[in-house]
Amino acid sequence: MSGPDDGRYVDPELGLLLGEGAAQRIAAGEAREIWRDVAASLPAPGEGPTYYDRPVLKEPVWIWSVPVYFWTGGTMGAALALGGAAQLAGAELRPFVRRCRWVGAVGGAASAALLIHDLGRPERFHHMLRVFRPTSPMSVGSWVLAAASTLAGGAALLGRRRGLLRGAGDLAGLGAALLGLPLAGYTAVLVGNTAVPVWLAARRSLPFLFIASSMSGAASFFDLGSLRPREARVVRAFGIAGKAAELAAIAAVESEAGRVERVGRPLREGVAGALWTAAKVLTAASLAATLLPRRSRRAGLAAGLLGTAGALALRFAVFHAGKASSRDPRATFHQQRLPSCETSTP
Amino acid sequence: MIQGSNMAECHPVGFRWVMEAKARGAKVVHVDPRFTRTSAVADLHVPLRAGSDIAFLGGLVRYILEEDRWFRDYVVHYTNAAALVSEDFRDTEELDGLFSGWDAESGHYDPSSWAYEGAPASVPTAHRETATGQPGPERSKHRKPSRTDPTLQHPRCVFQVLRRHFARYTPEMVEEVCGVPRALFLRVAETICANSGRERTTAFCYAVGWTQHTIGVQYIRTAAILQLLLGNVGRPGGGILALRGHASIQGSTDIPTLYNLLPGYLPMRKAQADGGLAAYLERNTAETGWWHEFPKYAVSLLKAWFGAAATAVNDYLFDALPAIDGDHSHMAMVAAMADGKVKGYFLMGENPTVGSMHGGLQRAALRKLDWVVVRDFAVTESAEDFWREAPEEVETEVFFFPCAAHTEKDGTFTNTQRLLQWHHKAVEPPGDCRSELHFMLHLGRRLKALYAGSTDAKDRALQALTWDYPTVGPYEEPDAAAVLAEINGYRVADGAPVAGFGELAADGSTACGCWIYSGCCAGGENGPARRRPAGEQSWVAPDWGWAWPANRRLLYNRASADPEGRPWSERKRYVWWDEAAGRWTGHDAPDFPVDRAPSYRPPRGARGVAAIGGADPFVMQSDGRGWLFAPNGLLDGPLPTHYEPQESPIENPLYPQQRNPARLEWRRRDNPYHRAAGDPRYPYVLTTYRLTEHHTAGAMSRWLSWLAELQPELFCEVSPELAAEKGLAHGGWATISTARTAIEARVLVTRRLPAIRLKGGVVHQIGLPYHWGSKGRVRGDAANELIGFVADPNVSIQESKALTADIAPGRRSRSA
Amino acid sequence: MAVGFFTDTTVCIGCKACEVACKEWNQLPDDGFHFTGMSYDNTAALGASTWRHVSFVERPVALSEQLTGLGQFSWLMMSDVCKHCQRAGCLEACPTGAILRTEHDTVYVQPDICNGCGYCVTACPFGVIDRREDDGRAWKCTLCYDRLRGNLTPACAKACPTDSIQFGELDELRERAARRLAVLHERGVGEAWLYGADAASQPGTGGLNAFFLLVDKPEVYNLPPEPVVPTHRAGEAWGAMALAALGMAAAALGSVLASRSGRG
Amino acid sequence: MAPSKILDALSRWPVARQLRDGDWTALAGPARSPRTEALAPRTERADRVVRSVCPYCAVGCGQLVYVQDERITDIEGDPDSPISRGCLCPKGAATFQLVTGSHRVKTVLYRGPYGTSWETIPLERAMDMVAERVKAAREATWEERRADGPPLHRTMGLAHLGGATLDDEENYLIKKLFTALGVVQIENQARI
Repeated sequence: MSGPDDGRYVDPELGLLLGEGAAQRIAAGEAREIWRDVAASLPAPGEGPTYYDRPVLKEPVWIWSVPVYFWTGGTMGAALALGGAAQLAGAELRPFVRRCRWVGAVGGAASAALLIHDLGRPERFHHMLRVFRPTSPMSVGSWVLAAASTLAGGAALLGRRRGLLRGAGDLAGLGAALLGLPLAGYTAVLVGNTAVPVWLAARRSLPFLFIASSMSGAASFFDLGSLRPREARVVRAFGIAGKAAELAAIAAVESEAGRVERVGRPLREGVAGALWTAAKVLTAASLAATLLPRRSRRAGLAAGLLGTAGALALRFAVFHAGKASSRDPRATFHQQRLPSCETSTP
Repeated sequence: MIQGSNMAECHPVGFRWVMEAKARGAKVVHVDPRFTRTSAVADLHVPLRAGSDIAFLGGLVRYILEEDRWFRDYVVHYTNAAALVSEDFRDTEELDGLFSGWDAESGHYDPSSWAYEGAPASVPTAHRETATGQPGPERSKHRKPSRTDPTLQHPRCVFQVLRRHFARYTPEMVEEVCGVPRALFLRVAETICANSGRERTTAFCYAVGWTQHTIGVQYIRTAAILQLLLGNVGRPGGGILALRGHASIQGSTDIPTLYNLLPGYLPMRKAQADGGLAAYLERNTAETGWWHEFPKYAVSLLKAWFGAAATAVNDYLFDALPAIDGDHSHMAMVAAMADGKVKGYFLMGENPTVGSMHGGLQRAALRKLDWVVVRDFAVTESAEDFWREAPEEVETEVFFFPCAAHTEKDGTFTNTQRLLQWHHKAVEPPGDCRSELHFMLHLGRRLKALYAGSTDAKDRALQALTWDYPTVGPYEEPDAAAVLAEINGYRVADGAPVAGFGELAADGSTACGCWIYSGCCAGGENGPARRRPAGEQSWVAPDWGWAWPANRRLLYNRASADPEGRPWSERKRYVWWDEAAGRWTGHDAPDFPVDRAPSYRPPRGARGVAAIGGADPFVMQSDGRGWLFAPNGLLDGPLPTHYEPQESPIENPLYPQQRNPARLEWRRRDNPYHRAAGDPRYPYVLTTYRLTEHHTAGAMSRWLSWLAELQPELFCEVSPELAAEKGLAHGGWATISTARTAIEARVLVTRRLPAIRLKGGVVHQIGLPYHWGSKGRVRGDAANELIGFVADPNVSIQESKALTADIAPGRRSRSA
Repeated sequence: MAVGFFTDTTVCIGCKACEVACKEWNQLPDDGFHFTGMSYDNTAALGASTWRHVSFVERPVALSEQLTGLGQFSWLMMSDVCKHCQRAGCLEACPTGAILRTEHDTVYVQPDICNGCGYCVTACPFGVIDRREDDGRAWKCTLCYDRLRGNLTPACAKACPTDSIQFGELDELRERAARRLAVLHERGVGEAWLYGADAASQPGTGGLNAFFLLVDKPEVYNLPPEPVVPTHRAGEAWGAMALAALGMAAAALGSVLASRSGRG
Repeated sequence: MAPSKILDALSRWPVARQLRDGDWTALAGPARSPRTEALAPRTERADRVVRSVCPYCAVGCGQLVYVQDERITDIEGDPDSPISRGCLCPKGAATFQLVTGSHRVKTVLYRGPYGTSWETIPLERAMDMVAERVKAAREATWEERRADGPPLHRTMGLAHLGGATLDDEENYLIKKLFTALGVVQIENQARI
């Protein structure tokens, strides 16, 4: 426990470390540097007071795998929903249904891997299903993801069977499809359910954005493969709806977040701003490619690539906007100082 | 009133009670050059120029006298206001800032003209009493003045002398000297006057912000005059509290590891005035007052040290004691070391190259030694820096002994209120770590063995020394309780502990290691170890630890009652005369002969304690009175006078005499001073201080990550004005230089260190905490490198709270 | 029994005894040795290893009850800590049940359960709880849950020399705070006010078990002016999601149906 | 795994507890782990508690030192002290690190003349070396009388400077032994 370089510097021969924080692991080398730069002596004037312009919130600790999961989870969710719908259409779309189920199954596995990779203590991933806590979108989401992946997997495996097993498979497929709906959108609720100003501000429009982007993502994913004509028609329609909705949702998010200048800022500036614009352009381009009258294989591929890139860029944009927003104390202060929520506070 | 102290930062838990008082309506006034964490919660904060406190306090004295706000009954009966001073006395008013008796040749005062009328001259009992080189009476001739004037009208009575002396300390003068606006000054004056008298009291708290000056003792004297005039001494909620900085620094003064004292404030043997024990006792035994008891304490000490070998016939081996013949205090000692006069040096838990003054000279001195012993937790700057630079040139041998922590040994600390508290051993010390008690005992055993066969007279004391302390535990640790028992004192016949100094005798029948501690083990009980919970006893808490003398918590507490022995007021009831029982009683042990009626008047020619009247509370004084005017005891004047610090950017606005004439200087090439006021080389005032997060030289705090992270780097505090003037960047580096050397520090620009506006212009001040050094988990330059050897004449304490410096952006060039 | 802290910043002397007592009792590591230039605050913020943090504010405004030669100036100090909110963002966000509400009505992170998902970090409107990267788990003030189990006062409150940090039963603390506030207003310190003392004054959190007496805007101390526990508004988000999901379902069915009419 | 075992494991699964207790939020009870249930202050496991006094400033705050397996596990304020009522300042609160810190040196170190580094030497030998050097210095610098007559009976070749965290008993032995040796240059932080 104790040692020469653990930040407690206690000689084990002389003292015992038994406190609640004694088990806190410290990387070798010097203790974590929380603050390097020298601040101004007095709080900076203008735009209201802050504490030496220090952030009031802690920056989200999530890494790249989380926004990637937003995409995989969304894509599989939309794919499962589409597969469920296709299931109702009868034999013609049967291969497409199986394809959707496999996307769900593989996507589920990938999603789980991405999430576990982000954990501070990956070996404790199973604690995610330790309790069911409805107040926590992450808890709800974990159960949904687990169930959806399992059903999708089962449905995929039973996809070619006949008789009873096939029935079971279809049932699982429908279940997965139903779970696919929240799976595609709960991640928006998850980020909206935080203290991060830009996410909090956009909590009503973000679900629309994420689900629309999931549709677009799924459609674009299928665009990458080769499709039978009818399958292509399904995917095209689904994609057009998704991409159009996504563009609309983007505008909605901007207006919702933009109500407080400081809060909307990350969507206009820096890395997040750039990604946000990229997402818009890519999605629009993908939509255009899809709408091209003469549907060529190459156009389909282009639409798929643009759409996928757009969906990914969007998730990363939202992710980084949150990080930037949490670093800006004034975003929090201004958001809470809206006339609407003025109270006794001086 | 807190001045010369940053109590909230340096004594946070002591400050708990200040905040408690504030919650109950007390006003907290903080007078300090800086706006500190103490100022932050004070009702009134008064920034003043570092080194100008006497002018400020003098202004308050004048205000109280001129506005007639003094406590008449108290002043007339309990102070020497009515005493008539010798006709030969001349004040600074008449002699341009000097008192009568100044000898420019020797650079000393002859204090004989300061005596009471009719009282013979005596050399000061201050620590350099032998500096004048003249043998003579010390306390022996102290006695009451032959004439007094209770109407306080006589031109030569102390009260009138006082009034004349402070006449020029007007609010305008305060503004000119201290830079304190008249209105703010008057606010302070009104506040303390309004909170003094029968119903209320004002307390003064000070620390090294007052002592570390070339006129430090007189700072405290001024406060004493103020408190006596307001009737705030010897009463609950009053007094002048020295906030001392180390766990047992009071103990190391009471049981002095100081060159000029023997335990219990008995003077050391003096070479010039030698004449054996008889002469020593004669000189130090006061005719009247408590010091008449002197022989009992001196002889009992000799018995404690030399045991059976000490007999009346051989003067209890008094002649075996070494004699002093001048100033051998810290700086004198280090100067002698630097001159190659010292061979061996013991540093026990002390780190002078960081904690003392002028690190450069300290290191030079260490390089001249044959050997040095350092005892501490870890290797200190003092143990290494002086040879690390050029090992091949430094012959000095260095022994580093790891010490035991307070949790690894039994023993007593004496805290700042004279309270002895026993700390119990919790665990055995690790490895070769040992207590100083262990080190001294076993070093003594070895030396006794080395000298066993000697017949040389010089070795007699060592051979006779009682040293057979019992040891305990696997490491033969001496039993601290046995040492404490010797300090308490015992009857030689049966070794039974004495109940207190009252039982000590001058005939060799008792032994006592320190008379003021006598009684701490009365009845064999370890008084300092007493721990009755606060909740289970009175607010005075007499059953927690043991306070010297006689477990008395408030000194001179007879003054808490009026001359007739009745409490001045119900609110301030503390100790009073119980007519029925015919004795003094109250919340505390009365600091007075317990059965002496207030009406008692000593017969003519009464001697010793019998000469103390029933209404004379200050029993240690020859006249039982509080001294507004000090007829003896001081080397730099009977009254406080404002002098500028050794290094000051301005000229003394009060007198032509710039500095304390009697200050101690070390004029040597390796200790340059910056003299001329207005010399552009060092235009700013520098002051040094502590932070809550660190402890003195840092050896006990810079290794501790939990403290080091709170104040990781040395910084200097400067005002925005000075930062702009010199182009200092907040958070950047600055180099601060004095006549001695230069150091570097990070810049903290803050309004908390204001530029002081005087009539002459603006004086900028630079603030530096002094906790850093080259060792530890966090390191940095040591502020004390900048400070020179120069001291107050009475106590030889250096001046580190006000000196001149320059500051420039950027890091220093020279290597550490 | 609900317990908490009442931190009266008007008597804080910024000694940081609370910071050290907390690190000593909980045996937390240092956060590195860095001169920040933020007055006397060199630990900068609450974090995974700093569960008490004293902020220092040098402001060009005088305190009502204080007169200083510096004129318009005062130095504010505040010992910050986890608020143990009545509606706690971290608690409601935690998916593993590592964070829970104790029998003392405090919010506690179980170090043996936390898997470091990091969701609580984003959910705390006060920026208190944090994940220590080299440890992988989220940490914050436990309100000395272990000491409470032994009827001991939390380390910080016990050490505090001036009783700026007061520990006790919540209702009793609120009364004390109200009395103190009245005294200050009486003395003319009109700027004094209570932050998060109850649900009425801070509906967003339902009130704080660790509340404060301040003399300036919350922003000055780096406190959010109107903190709201995120789940307060989760309903809106879930609703929006349901609507969007239905839209997707419709789109899916629609595209499938439409595809039938299309020509091969 | 036997079915009973599986059932047992299942029943310990917090979700199962949720269903059993009908707790749909899982914000408290069911989420508790066995470790949490067993949580208690470490001071309850101490073998002994020792009363001490803070070694930093002169206020003299009371401290309680908790010892377990002959090692210190905690040092905090003593609530019984009328001086401190259980409070400590940051330094006092850090005492645990002061006395148990890895910075503490546990062996005697010696640096010889012109030496460039420290070497470890045994305590007993070091004590002997110091005693011999004290004697040598004393012999070489003894002053019996001053040129103009007065007796000095001392050595100016030895000096001592003590810190002010030494116990009274330690100061007493320092003053007693050094004075008996004729050392007068005995000084202390008390003057600084």
